[in-house]
Amino acid sequence: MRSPAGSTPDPVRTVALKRVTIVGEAVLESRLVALIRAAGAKGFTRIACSGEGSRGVRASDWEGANVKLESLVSPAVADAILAVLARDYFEHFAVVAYVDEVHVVRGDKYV
Amino acid sequence: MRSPAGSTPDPVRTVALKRVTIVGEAVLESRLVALIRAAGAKGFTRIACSGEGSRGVRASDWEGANVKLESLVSPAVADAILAVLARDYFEHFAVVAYVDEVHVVRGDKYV
Amino acid sequence: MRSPAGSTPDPVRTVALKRVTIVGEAVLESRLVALIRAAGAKGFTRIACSGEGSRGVRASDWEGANVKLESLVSPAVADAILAVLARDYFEHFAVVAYVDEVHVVRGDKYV
Amino acid sequence: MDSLDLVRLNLASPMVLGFVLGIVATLVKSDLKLPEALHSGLSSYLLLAIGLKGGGELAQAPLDQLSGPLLATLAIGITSPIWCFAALRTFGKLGVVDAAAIAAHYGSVSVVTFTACGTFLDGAGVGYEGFMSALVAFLEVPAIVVAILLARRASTSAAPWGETLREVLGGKSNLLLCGGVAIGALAGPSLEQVKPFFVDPFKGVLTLFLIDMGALAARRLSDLRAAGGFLAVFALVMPLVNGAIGAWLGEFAGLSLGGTTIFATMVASASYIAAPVAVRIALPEANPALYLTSSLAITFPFNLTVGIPVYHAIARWLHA
Amino acid sequence: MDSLDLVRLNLASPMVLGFVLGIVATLVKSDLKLPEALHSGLSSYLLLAIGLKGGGELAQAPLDQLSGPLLATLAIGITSPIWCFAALRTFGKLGVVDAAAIAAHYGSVSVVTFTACGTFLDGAGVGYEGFMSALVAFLEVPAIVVAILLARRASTSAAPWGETLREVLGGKSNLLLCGGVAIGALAGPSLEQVKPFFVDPFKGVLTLFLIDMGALAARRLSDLRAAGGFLAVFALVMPLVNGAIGAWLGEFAGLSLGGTTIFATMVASASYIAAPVAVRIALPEANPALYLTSSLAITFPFNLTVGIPVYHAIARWLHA
Amino acid sequence: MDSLDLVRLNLASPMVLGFVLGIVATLVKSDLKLPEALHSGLSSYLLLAIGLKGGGELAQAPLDQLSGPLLATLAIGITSPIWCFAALRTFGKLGVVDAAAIAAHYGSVSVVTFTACGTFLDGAGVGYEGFMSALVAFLEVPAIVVAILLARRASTSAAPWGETLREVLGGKSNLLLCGGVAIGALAGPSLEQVKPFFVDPFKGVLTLFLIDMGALAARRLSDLRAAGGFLAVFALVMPLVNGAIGAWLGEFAGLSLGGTTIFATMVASASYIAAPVAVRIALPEANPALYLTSSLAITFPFNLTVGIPVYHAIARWLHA
Ligand SMILES: Nc1ncnc2c1ncn2[C@@H]1O[C@H](COP(=O)(O)O)[C@@H](O)[C@H]1O
Ligand SMILES: Nc1ncnc2c1ncn2[C@@H]1O[C@H](COP(=O)(O)O)[C@@H](O)[C@H]1O
Ligand SMILES: Nc1ncnc2c1ncn2[C@@H]1O[C@H](COP(=O)(O)O)[C@@H](O)[C@H]1O
Ligand code: NA
Ligand code: NA
Ligand code: NA
Repeated sequence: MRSPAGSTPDPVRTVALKRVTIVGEAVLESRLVALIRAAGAKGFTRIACSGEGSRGVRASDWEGANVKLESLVSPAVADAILAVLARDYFEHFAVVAYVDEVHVVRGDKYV
Repeated sequence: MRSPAGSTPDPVRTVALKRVTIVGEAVLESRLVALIRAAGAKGFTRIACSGEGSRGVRASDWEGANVKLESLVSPAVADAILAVLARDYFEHFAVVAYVDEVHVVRGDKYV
Repeated sequence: MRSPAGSTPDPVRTVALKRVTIVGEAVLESRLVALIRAAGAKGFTRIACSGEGSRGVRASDWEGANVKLESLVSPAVADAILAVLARDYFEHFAVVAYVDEVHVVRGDKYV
Repeated sequence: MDSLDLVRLNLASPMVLGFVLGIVATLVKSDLKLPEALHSGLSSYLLLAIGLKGGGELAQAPLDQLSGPLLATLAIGITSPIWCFAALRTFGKLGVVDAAAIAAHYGSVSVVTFTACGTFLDGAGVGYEGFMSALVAFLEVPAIVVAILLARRASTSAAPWGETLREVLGGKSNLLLCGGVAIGALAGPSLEQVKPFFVDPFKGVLTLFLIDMGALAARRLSDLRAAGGFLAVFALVMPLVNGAIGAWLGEFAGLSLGGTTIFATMVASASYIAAPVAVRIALPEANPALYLTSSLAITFPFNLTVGIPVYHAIARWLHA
Repeated sequence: MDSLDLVRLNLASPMVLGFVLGIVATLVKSDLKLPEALHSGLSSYLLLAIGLKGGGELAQAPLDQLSGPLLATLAIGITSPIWCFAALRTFGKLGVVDAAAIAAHYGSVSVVTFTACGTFLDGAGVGYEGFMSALVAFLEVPAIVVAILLARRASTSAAPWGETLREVLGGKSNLLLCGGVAIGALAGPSLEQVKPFFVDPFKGVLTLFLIDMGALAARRLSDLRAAGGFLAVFALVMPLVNGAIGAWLGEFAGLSLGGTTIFATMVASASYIAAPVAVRIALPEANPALYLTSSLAITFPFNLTVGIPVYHAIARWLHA
Repeated sequence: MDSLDLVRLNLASPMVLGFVLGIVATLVKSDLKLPEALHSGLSSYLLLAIGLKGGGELAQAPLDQLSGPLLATLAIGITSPIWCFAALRTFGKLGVVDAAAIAAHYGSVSVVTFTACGTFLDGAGVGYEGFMSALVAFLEVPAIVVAILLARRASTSAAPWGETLREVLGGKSNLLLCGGVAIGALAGPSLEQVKPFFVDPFKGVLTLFLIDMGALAARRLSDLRAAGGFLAVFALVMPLVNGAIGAWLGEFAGLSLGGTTIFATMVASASYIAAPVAVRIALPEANPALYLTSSLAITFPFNLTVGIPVYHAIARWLHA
């Protein structure tokens, strides 16, 4: 906020990171957060959401519908998150997970 | 949740899928969901949002602002969703739609 | 909505654009929106969210947690947004920003 | 009390002052808007509370006292969109679809304006028929249906007729209003059990809601230019015309002084809850900047501050 | 009043009518669901209000009057999931985990059904022990724990036992209910200060909440086929069996006519707030379509409309 | 009542017990936090209700009775951040910006602490001047402005002065508080219409809100180590110093025993609604862990439980 208005700042270097996205039942929230942390993620963003899928089952409407977690991580951490998810959650819970690549400002902070 | 803590699970195979994202007026929600379903999507995730664009018109603040729908689908279904959207909604409604690619755990479930 | 049900619409041409995503403290919302606008973005989508990171500080729980802003822009505008962000916000505020590419229906509207 | 006193009384009510606070906040670039979930919850509360009250009184009102006002409500609901439409086409040179969209709003009723009128009368110590709340439920829908019918031949992208009807009748506000009337009418004396929630705090909730409405209306003010001069005039004059007609018709239908005032206010008010949603779906090519700006940013504040005392003055004059 | 009158009285209460409105709205494809934040807020309000009331009365009740009902509550909380489980295994041929999951729901208690019963008795002019609200807090948890214990040997993916207990005891609904009881018991006369918020509007809030519950329950109806015929019968018969046992036990424990009715209703009701969350975590392979559809879409509406007057009739017969 | 009785009375109030429930829930890793939309809605309600009450009484208070307390409020609002700043610099060796940020919080006022004090006095049967609520509106802003002025010469990234002022004056909490005062003062007798919403349920709403505050405060406890030992001492001692000064000044300004108690509590309390937002924008390099932990996690619970009865004891001693 200090710089004189109108001055053009220098271009920014970004780092390519994996973004892991998990959408799951809201009752799982604290467990999924613990999982992400344990796998080595430095942070995450949480968004309330709802949805429909092939199973469509929800534990309870009282605890809310779904939660979407997004975490910027290194490829290795991304693999670790997905592996634990696939092993422990996919069989019995309504969970969707995927990965893509984004270019992050000051990305080295997150790996 | 069964596995002994600390054991390393196997790496996970992912499938490349299209993620179709639609942001539109909240009054359209049920119609957009029907459209996605009709085009062949197996599921979707719904997020409440708001926004500004070039038109900035909203039907009513009473029914909420915007809704964001995300659906993981095959390329063919993605094309079908966008085509119907472009034909029926883009002229008169505040709608934004785009596609990118993500790598989905157990992705074959969604095609 | 006019077309006879069942007719197949023409395939849709999309334009590759940058999607800039900013996650930051909710108190910054109006400032970040102004920044995006000033850098030349034609619109944006706003989503309420929360999260944890390395700093974990929040100005106040009364004004809400975090806000996620997504804007579809040309590569030049994306660079401009990130540069101003890096210069004015990264030092003192809890902000995450990244870019990826998406294929937008009627994408020329947004550049 | 003379008319000026009544205007002053109205302007100094917590509800109108709350509305002004919302406007001021938006003008100083601050934001008093409630979270969306609360706005929606308070709307539901207000609609349901009005319905419950109307239903409870409806069940007790003798049919012969009721039939006149009910017929008057249906008659004005069907006819007023037609003359609004004609005025917009003739004097404003608006296109068919835009004219019909605006007519749907002015033919329907604003629930909050209705409520503010009841509060005004309570403050002024003027009684009115309890079943007026139920008439709101009957005035909301017909005008929207008539106006959409007027536009359909001109619209190239109107939604299918069945879908439109479902949208209008099955809309949240109509369901809550009519559902409330039904519950109120069926519940009988057990309605007393819910009074401490639906009746006592009602005016306070309305005050909070009006702060929010003020913030919303003020945001629409920037669209005024888009709406144009004719529409601004229309949004000020049409309520007066409709209000006068409403007062005359209410008096004719046998309503009391207070009932006539409320009836005039209902007719003069323009919907901004039910109508916009229905019109958006049924007539997507109509420009929302036109119908929302005129009904929400001009007519609503006008009625809230000046209109209601004026309609009361007309009603008094007719009753004298 | 004879039994039919009581059914009629119950069906015409604003709460039950509100529930019906929610169902109707969903059936006509409209949506009266409250925003999630409000649903959660209203739930918290109801739980806390019930707890406060129970705690306040608990503090004043003489221990000898209390001990009987308290023991009865714990006894039925521990035993009823066992016979529910046995019935589901024997007659329904359900798997161990699914049977235990359903037993957890029917052994626990539905807070809203409990509340509706209190409202019913108020309407019918029948008094009851004030500390009944506190018993709800004691009935909620034991059955869930017992049922999970029944399933654990069969489950291949049950959560660790410590985590399960934390989930059940530290769950939001249990904390609010027990926390409310504790505050109510400790606050003494200063509880009067919060009555205008937690007592007076309670039944009105419940009406709003039941509209929402109606919408939720109606959505579950589409799962009825998945649940199957046996479960539909179970969801109608088990409440009657549990209600009769509860009435007998309540009478035996020395409760008044009203208290016996409430106790029977508590036993007959099936949880759909606390139990589903705990079961989802503790027994993830249990099918939610089975336990949620039966408790929320069948048993809850049944108890709300027909069950409560029936349990009252049983209680009257026992008391005569 | 002696002082210990008063502490006991205060600790057993539903509000303080609710706060404890929120803390306990967080400590057992459960979560009683309200949805954000509700937290924000309840805050708005409380601020508006306080403003309305203060404004209504302001309009009736004779000017000569008012001028003393008003001047005292402004005087303490301008001076107290200066001595807080000096203490933090001298004894705590904090940097200019962090010291100023904390001083802004301790110079301003906590609306919830103020309210809890009113509830305490009501419970103890001690009367107080109705216009105290209006003084809150005058105490909130000056300290924040003074503290930011103190820091600006040292800050390298302070926001422009105009923007800072807009942030402080146009902040949601200031607008609701001052807007409420204005509406209350202008509305006159029609304020009665909204009493069942803004006055009667007030203390119950506060109880619900304090559960939420307890959950929030407990989350901050983990930051205590980051804040360090000096700040913990400061957050316990400064309120006592400010409270004593406030009691003396209130007495001097001619307030009653109850009014003096409230005035002392206002001065002793630290803002955690208005100040954090303003400071975050105006002094971004100040560390939020320092100012939020001290004001929200230490000073607020201290005042709520022990501080208020202590300030009352001081006021009684001065009044004797
Ligand atoms: N194809 C999909 N695209 C996007 N989100 C999905 C999809 N399928 C499922 N989901 C999300 O994952 C949740 C659980 O899905 P399911 O386990 O299939 O019931 C749903 O509620 C949606 O939020
Ligand atoms: N350039 C953009 N980037 C991201 N979202 C946009 C953009 N333009 C529009 N939107 C979203 O689409 C909605 C409708 O846009 P419009 O039709 O241009 O008014 C807005 O409310 C935004 O949520
Ligand atoms: N690795 C990450 N992945 C996703 N979101 C993050 C990450 N780190 C931080 N965030 C988001 O950015 C906000 C501020 O982060 P920080 O400045 O590190 O405290 C957090 O509240 C999260 O919403
Ligand atoms: Na009208
Ligand atoms: Na039971
Ligand atoms: Na202070």
